[in-house]
Amino acid sequence: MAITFSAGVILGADSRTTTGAYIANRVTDKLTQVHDTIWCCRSGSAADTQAVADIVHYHLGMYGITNEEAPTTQTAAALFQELCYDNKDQLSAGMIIAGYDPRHGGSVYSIPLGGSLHKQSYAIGGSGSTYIYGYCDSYWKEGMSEEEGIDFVKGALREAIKWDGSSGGVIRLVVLTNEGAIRHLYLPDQDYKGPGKG
Amino acid sequence: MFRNNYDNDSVTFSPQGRIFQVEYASEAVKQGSVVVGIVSKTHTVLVALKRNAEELSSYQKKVIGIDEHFGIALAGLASDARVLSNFMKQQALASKMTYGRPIPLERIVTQIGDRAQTSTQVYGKRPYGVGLLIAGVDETGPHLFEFQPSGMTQEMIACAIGARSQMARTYLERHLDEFADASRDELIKHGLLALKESLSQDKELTVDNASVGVTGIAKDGKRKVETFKLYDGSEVGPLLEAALESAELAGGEAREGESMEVDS
Amino acid sequence: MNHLPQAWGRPRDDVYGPYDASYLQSRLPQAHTQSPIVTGTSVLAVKFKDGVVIAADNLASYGSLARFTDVKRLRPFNSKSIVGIGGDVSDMQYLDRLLNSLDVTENYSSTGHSLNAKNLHTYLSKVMYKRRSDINPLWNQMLVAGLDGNDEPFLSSVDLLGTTFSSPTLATGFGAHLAQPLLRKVADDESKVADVTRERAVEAVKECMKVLFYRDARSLDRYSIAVVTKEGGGVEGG
Amino acid sequence: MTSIGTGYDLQNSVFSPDGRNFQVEYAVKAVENGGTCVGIRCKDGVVLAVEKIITSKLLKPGANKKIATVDRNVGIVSSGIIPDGRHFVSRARDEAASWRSTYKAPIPLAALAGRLGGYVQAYTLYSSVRPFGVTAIVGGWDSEGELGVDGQVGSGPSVGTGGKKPGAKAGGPALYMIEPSGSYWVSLLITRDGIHKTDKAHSKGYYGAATGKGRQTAKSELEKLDLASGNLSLEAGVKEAARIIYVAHEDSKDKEFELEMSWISSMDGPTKGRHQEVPKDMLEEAEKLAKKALEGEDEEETTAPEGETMEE
Repeated sequence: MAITFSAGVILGADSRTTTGAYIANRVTDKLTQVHDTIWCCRSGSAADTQAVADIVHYHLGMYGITNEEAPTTQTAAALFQELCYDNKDQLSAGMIIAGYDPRHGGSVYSIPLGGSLHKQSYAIGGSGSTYIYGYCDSYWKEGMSEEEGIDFVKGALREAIKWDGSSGGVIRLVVLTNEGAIRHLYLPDQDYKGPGKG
Repeated sequence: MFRNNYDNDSVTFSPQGRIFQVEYASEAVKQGSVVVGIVSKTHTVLVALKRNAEELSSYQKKVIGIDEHFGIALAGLASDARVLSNFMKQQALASKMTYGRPIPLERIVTQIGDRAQTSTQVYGKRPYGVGLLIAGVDETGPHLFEFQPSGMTQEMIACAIGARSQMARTYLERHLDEFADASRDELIKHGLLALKESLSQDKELTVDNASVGVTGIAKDGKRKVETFKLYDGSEVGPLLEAALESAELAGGEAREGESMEVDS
Repeated sequence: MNHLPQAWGRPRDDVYGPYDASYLQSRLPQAHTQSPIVTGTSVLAVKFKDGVVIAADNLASYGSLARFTDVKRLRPFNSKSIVGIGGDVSDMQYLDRLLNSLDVTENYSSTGHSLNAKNLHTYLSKVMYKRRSDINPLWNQMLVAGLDGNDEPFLSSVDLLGTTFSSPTLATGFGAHLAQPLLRKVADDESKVADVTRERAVEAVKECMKVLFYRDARSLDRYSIAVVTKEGGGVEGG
Repeated sequence: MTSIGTGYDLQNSVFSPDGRNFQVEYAVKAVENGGTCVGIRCKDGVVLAVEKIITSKLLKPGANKKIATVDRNVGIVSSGIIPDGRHFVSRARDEAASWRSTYKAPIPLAALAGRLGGYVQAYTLYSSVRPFGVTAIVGGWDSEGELGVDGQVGSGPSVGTGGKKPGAKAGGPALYMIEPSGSYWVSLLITRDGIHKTDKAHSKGYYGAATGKGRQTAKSELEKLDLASGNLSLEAGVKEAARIIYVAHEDSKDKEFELEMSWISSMDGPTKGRHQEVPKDMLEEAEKLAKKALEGEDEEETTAPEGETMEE
């Protein structure tokens, strides 16, 4: 999932990857960087989403070099959308794109299965998301502080992990602001309270 | 053998920044028999002088209807004009097919202009050796365009191209102010008279060598455009008569005047 | 032994019987089987004496999940027409971009040519038919509302097969079953359109949107409504 | 013209022993005879103006536009071989469309100028083509607001996006001039914006640009405007552009001409970020002022010598 807050965006994800009922990886990193302050949350086929993110990562790098200007979140969203839409028959990829740029501030885009593009104030996706629609709708506030934002994301992900068999493991967050990207990690054996930043 | 070193192809500029091959292609237009076009607020006409290679051969086609709402007249290489007119026919049909609308004239003219430009910038191609007048009606009213081998296209009030066309242009410039409000018949008359100016001494306009194409805004409400009508052969007769009659009226006085002067 | 290259590496016929090669030819023409994933439901429209009223709700569903609730499905085109789109949202966005590029090319020259609603509908029907013929349809149903070349109200539909249909009142999706019969009470044939006022048309459409919200399980109570007349068109949220 | 007869000027893509590409220089000659074009980058928009010499009385007045629109926010005007100019515009439109299909947003002016410069330059590289016989002025407005993705739905947070850098500037007016060689920032009147960063993304190109027959006069007039201070408003720019075309026309006074002008303002200005023709009444007003300014100048000139004689 990803949310906008007063100073930018926060991305969050659990860390479970399954093949059927078997947990293939319990410490997966589903938050993928495609440019300095543009990241994405991947859900669906791990292979597909990694491939798509790799391609966008390449294009955004080229964009930054050739235009001598960092790409915006919108540019990234457009590239993701094009790939997901044109190859919808081959792909099983649900992506959330979140980024920060000085011009637009923090933005969140959601690209569900068919390859449509939705601008949102917060976005949730993946198997666990169905269990937290109610939670998110109830507790969502626009323009939250960083601390409130982190609590919201963590709270929502804890619910998803609790009720969804396909979600679990640790909680990873990325906070994107004018200061850059900062990762957070929250472990189940510390009751998702730490170690936090860094 | 060559006039200079810069005129072998259309990808070489002369030191003055000219492209001789394109200029030579314009000469081909001047070899063609004359065609005239005029536009009024409601109508547009094309008038052409047809030539036959020998006494018994048929006359070369000079005016071609492209779509219901427009046609062209050509001066220069007829086979080049055919390539362009086929292209225009395709584009006009494509517009009707995809949008259900007659193709805007400015657009079709731009398209052939762009096509012609390509062959002035690439080695191994030659410029088109034909000039065209494109006349028709669209959403924005009647229009007349001139197309040149360079790819240059211009919207005109009246225009004449081809052999000895300067005389026709002089006529057109002299009567320029009369065209806007001219009726359909008057416009045809002006076209034929302008054409007549460009004839060589031993020639006359006949039903065999004159062609007229007309289109305009339709008078009766429902249909907006008068279908492009080509007058050829015997159909030209009445138009020719009307034009020559009015010319005699005007011309007769002038001649009298001249002889008077001689007498005194 | 068979020396044909086609038989290389295959079991010998004389030992194992003729080789069944049917599976090699089993490739059909490339077909993009797809089905809509994120979808929008009905679009409604009614002609009245000076123009057309058109409406669609703001929901994009993901199966039965009401996934996105702020999706505008009425798309104005050059202030003379409005296209209402139902069906797959990703394809709707593709159409939106297509119309955007069409609008850009149409405005290269400022000499007064512009596509009216009828032209636009013809264009869209060709696009839709081309895509279905490529066995790669755009999974949408559209209503095109606006004015034709004579400034008369124009309303027509296109679907994913390129089928077109025209009527004084039109509705796509669930609305074709629920709303169309109600809308026909306003104007059941072309001759009645002249008697329909703008207010009457707007009221009828709003009433139908309410009925659809009650009875269509993929609908939402927030919708966009637009009126196109000679003076231009405007979309409002509702 | 020492080149003539040496043989190094007969083919494109050939260097002479002293490192010149004559065919490109000859293409420039074609430009130097064209109608004067002027572009001015004002603080809140861009003006383009062109002097159209009337070559025949039979031409339809007011038709035959020479300034073309690319995408919605860019205008191009060029001097030189007119059909070459149309080719250039057509390429610009393709580049803008191609950018849109990839990035789903309008092409930034700097990127467009870069791509067009590359395209024109490619026509100096091969013996199978000739260089473009045009110098084109490309002007436009890069949207200063937030840019969405074409086709996107949804609106994002109702309170607006968080963390926007206060005072962060984006977009604005931009003006470029592309010559037959493909170079597009080398100009006699290039004064780079010293306040902002001078990399490609922050470059807005020229403050003023002029090409065609009257370019020298036009350039010296442009220099008088002190465009670098960023004080000239778009409305005033329109009047200046008209005046400069009239002044530059003085050298070929015997020929009649038509003035064509277009402009692009900011998103909340008169054209809402779009490239449009300057409205008719405004154009006429600007022409009237231009003529008046010229008359004024003439009077000065005629009175001055008289004064001298008086003194004698």
